[in-house]
Amino acid sequence: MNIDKIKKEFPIFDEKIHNTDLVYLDSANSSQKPKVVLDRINDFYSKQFSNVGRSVHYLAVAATNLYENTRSSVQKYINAKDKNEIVFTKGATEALNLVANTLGQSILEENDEVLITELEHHSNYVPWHFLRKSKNIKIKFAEINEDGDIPIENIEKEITDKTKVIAITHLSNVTGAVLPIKEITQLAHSKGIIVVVDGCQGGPHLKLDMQELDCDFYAISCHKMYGPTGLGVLYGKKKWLEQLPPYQGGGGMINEVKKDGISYGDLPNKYEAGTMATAQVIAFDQSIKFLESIGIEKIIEHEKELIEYGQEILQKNNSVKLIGSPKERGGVLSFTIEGVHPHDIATILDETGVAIRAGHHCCQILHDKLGIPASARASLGVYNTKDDLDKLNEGINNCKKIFDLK
Amino acid sequence: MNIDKIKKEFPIFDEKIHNTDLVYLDSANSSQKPKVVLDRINDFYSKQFSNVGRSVHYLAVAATNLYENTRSSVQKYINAKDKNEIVFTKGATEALNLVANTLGQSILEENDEVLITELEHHSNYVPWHFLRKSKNIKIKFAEINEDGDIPIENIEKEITDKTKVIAITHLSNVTGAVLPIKEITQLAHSKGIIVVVDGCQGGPHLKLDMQELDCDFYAISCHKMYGPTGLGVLYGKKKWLEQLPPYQGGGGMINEVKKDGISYGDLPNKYEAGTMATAQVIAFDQSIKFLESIGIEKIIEHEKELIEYGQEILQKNNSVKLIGSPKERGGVLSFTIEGVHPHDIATILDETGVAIRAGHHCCQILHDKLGIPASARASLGVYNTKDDLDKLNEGINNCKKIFDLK
Amino acid sequence: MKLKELYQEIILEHGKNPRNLGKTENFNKDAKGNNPLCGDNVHVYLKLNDQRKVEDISFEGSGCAISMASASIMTGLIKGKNDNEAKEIIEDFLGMIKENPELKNKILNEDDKTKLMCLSGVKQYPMRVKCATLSWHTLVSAMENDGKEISTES
Amino acid sequence: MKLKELYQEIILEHGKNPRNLGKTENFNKDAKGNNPLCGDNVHVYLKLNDQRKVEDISFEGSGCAISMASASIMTGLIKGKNDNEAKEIIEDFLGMIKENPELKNKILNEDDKTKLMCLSGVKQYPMRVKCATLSWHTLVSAMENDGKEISTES
Ligand SMILES: Cc1ncc(COP(=O)(O)O)c(C=O)c1O
Ligand SMILES: Cc1ncc(COP(=O)(O)O)c(C=O)c1O
Repeated sequence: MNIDKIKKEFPIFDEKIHNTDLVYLDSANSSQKPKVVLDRINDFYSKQFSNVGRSVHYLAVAATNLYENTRSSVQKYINAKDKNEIVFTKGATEALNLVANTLGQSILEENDEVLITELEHHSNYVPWHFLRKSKNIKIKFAEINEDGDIPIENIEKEITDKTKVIAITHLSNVTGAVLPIKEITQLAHSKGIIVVVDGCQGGPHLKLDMQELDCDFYAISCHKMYGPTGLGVLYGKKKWLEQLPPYQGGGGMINEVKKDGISYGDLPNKYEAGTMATAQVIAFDQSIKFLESIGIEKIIEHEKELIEYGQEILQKNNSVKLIGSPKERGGVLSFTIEGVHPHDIATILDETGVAIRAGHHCCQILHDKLGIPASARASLGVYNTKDDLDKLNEGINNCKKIFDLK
Repeated sequence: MNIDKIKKEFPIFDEKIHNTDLVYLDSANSSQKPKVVLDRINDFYSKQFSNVGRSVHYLAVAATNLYENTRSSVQKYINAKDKNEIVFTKGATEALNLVANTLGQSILEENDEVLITELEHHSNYVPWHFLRKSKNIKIKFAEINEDGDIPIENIEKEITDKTKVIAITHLSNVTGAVLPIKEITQLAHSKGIIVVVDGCQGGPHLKLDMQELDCDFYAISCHKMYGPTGLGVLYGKKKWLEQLPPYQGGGGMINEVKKDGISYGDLPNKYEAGTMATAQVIAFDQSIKFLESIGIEKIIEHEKELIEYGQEILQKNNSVKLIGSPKERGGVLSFTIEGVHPHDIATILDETGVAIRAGHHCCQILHDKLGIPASARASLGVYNTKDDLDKLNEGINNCKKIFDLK
Repeated sequence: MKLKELYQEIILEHGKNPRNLGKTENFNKDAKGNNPLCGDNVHVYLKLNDQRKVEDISFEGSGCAISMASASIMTGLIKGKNDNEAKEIIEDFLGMIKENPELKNKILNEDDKTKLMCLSGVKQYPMRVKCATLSWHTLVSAMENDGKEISTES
Repeated sequence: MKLKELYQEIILEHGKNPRNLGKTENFNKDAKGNNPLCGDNVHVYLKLNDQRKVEDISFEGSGCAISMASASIMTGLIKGKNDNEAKEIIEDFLGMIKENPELKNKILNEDDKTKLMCLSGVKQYPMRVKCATLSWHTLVSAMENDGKEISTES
């Protein structure tokens, strides 16, 4: 895997930040975009633009076909059984809201339990909290172990006969822990429990195979997968998407509209109300092609090497404390430096062009549990190198110097 | 106003459709995009990309500032009192769902009435229908008169002491009727009724002044305003946005997250859960600058001239029947040809590069009322000319020839 | 010019004067079809006798020339066939519209096939394919009489 | 190098050993502040006597060097002032951080002003301004004692 060549496909790396090269270690937040994706957006708008699905003129037909092509590409990329199991949303957060809301409307009842984990991002907690407020469901939290992992026993332990949904991340955006979704799904399904997976970090870092995972829902964030902002994908098993009520109402999702009643359209229209993010959907096809051109196996291997290298140098660095040591870690290295607050770390690193994120990374429950208000996080993309991690380490040493630490 | 020059700013018009020039008369569906907008998208992704609001590194700071700049630009463009009254959504449809849903959660009660009109787009009916199903509210329809207008009397007539909300379009996407929002708001507010305006067609065609209109909510569709797809704006009076509950939950919209409870962030974060359509928001600033560079007064004048010309030639054309003759018509000419179905019209026009839309335009209630299953619609943008309307007329004549009409 | 292939004489003529329009008396099977994007709709009525032969068939609805012609021609050809023959013709027609260059069934005579082939012009108009097929899908549904409303989006 | 201006000796020293950390005994006013994006939080406690003089002031909380130093310096300067003086100092400080090149108040002596000006380095770090101002906004809220939780997002 030729990283130099790959890096050249990303125009941003031609830019200088504070007069130095950009060392982008914030891909878990959002990834950079390869030129093919930008070109596709530009080409579509400047040569082919039209709204999809609604007009019969030439441009509209072409746009509709391009739009549906991406649906097919996504279906193939994540190995979904049916094209209509792919719903485009404005982001993973909306996808998770859609699932919680429609399950809440139709399936969940007072005192039913939704089991999430201490690793969950706010986007996989707040939507369930809404149901706690409106429908009086209960939310339980499967605990992390000392490695920052969620062993399946910790999930099993919390299941009761009231548990209706397990909503769980595929890959923690803080500890990097990869959770055993397939096993969790087997366990859950044996008890009739629905499994909702937050695949935001799974999307860019793991091989996605819906039929293998067998989960009921899987939420993807396209902007973390080298795609445009303002787009997400919800995978949902056909039986659910057919059975659940619609989420948003408007143009395109209806069948027949009368003054006294409305019937809704079939999949996938039912969940795509209003004008969709047409250009973004069409461009996302190129993100998938980009990922396929490298091969997710290669990406996983590359990132694994980097993670191991990163763990090694950070563990050797005094005062640095890595967060978690999960059995399988993907894409993310979070840490603290004793005596330096994460925000100060981020500001100091930024001065040498090293972009990381500091804060609770939308995982306040986890940070509370760890007893820290915030952490610093370096996260990887396909364009990162060992050199980037060396620069991270240098930046950390600079922090220590400024704060007069050993 | 130099249309030739303006047209040159839109790359799409360099393209050939079926080997002829594109005559784009489908802007009510979605407008074409000027080069400045495309360049901004491209520049942002290739030189400045980062997620907003979450990291403290250089790119993130810059992106956050750009993002908030657009909010200020929108505020100024629509003359909202406060920057925090501007919420970005994925589209006007989402904006209307947000309003209906949050009013439904907190204010509307069983048997309360929501008054809409027979002109409404499905996006301003289905979200209220959801509340009819879930909360047993009533929906009433103010009737059109024979001109396709909704005179204020027809609204007044339907108001009862159960009426809590009037949800109404600013400009009909079928008859082109411009509704007297300011007067309707005065009437409504005198009775304590909330006014929600579907501003999808108002956005591109009318001067927007929220403080003048005084409505409580106004929904805008950015892709119809020469902006990117996947973006909408909800204007909401601060008192409402502060009081209403959040709509979607996730990262960025919270204040404090604990296992047993969650408090939500202040405006505007409260309504912007998850990663937003960053690039689209940032690029939309250029759409506004583009509109400002011409001036909405000039655009209104230009479109008025075109509408008058279009009405004139279509009225002269035998067998053509214009839909509605509202007192004030903006941007839209819908029509039927006796003996030719709208779909056939659209297909035949397309062959000569004339792009119009055929169907019910997401206004099935209106079409039912008019006793027609569908209509043909030519809609205008800032780049259209009288020549375009002549080509429309020629295309219509071609339809008549093929269908052997006089 | 493609338009000529789409709007052939016979299409225009059937579109203008559709045969079998109305509601068959004593129908025993029926189904509704609907194209939510454009508002076209069709209602197919069928009288299937004990030998499962289509004794009578008709349709109501409104739509473009293509959809009216397609329903008109369809009802004309299906009348008098038994349900297996009808199914074969339907399948053959849908296959032709989708991808096959020609009709393959041995039930229709050459004249009838020529009539049907007139609808093949829509192949060059992907957005219009639904217009040509809506009544056919609805007929399938009527024959199965599963009561489910057909939408061309499925 | 801008970083040197941000992380001046005195900031680092106050950040490491914040003064007035803890919960003042017998406080009669207090407020919480919170930066939802990064998780920083502060709780300011105030003992205002009958003459509306700040008899004691302290804070609890966690945050970066900038926010801890800011709270530490702030509490040191505000102690002993009456509420009008305190308000003037706060306004002056926030104005300086926002746009003014210097402090204008006539209440603080030059030494104290120099201490405060050490925080002006954040002006070059827009994302860090909130760190420097959170405790000050919280103090305002405590003095008004309106019980509203302050978030730097407002
Ligand atoms: C009047 C009107 N309302 C609502 C909409 C829906 O807007 P969008 O599809 O951008 O969400 C449209 C456009 O389709 C419209 O014309
Ligand atoms: C694990 C996880 N879940 C959910 C999200 C939310 O995704 P988005 O902001 O794209 O909606 C993120 C990213 O912020 C994430 O890392």
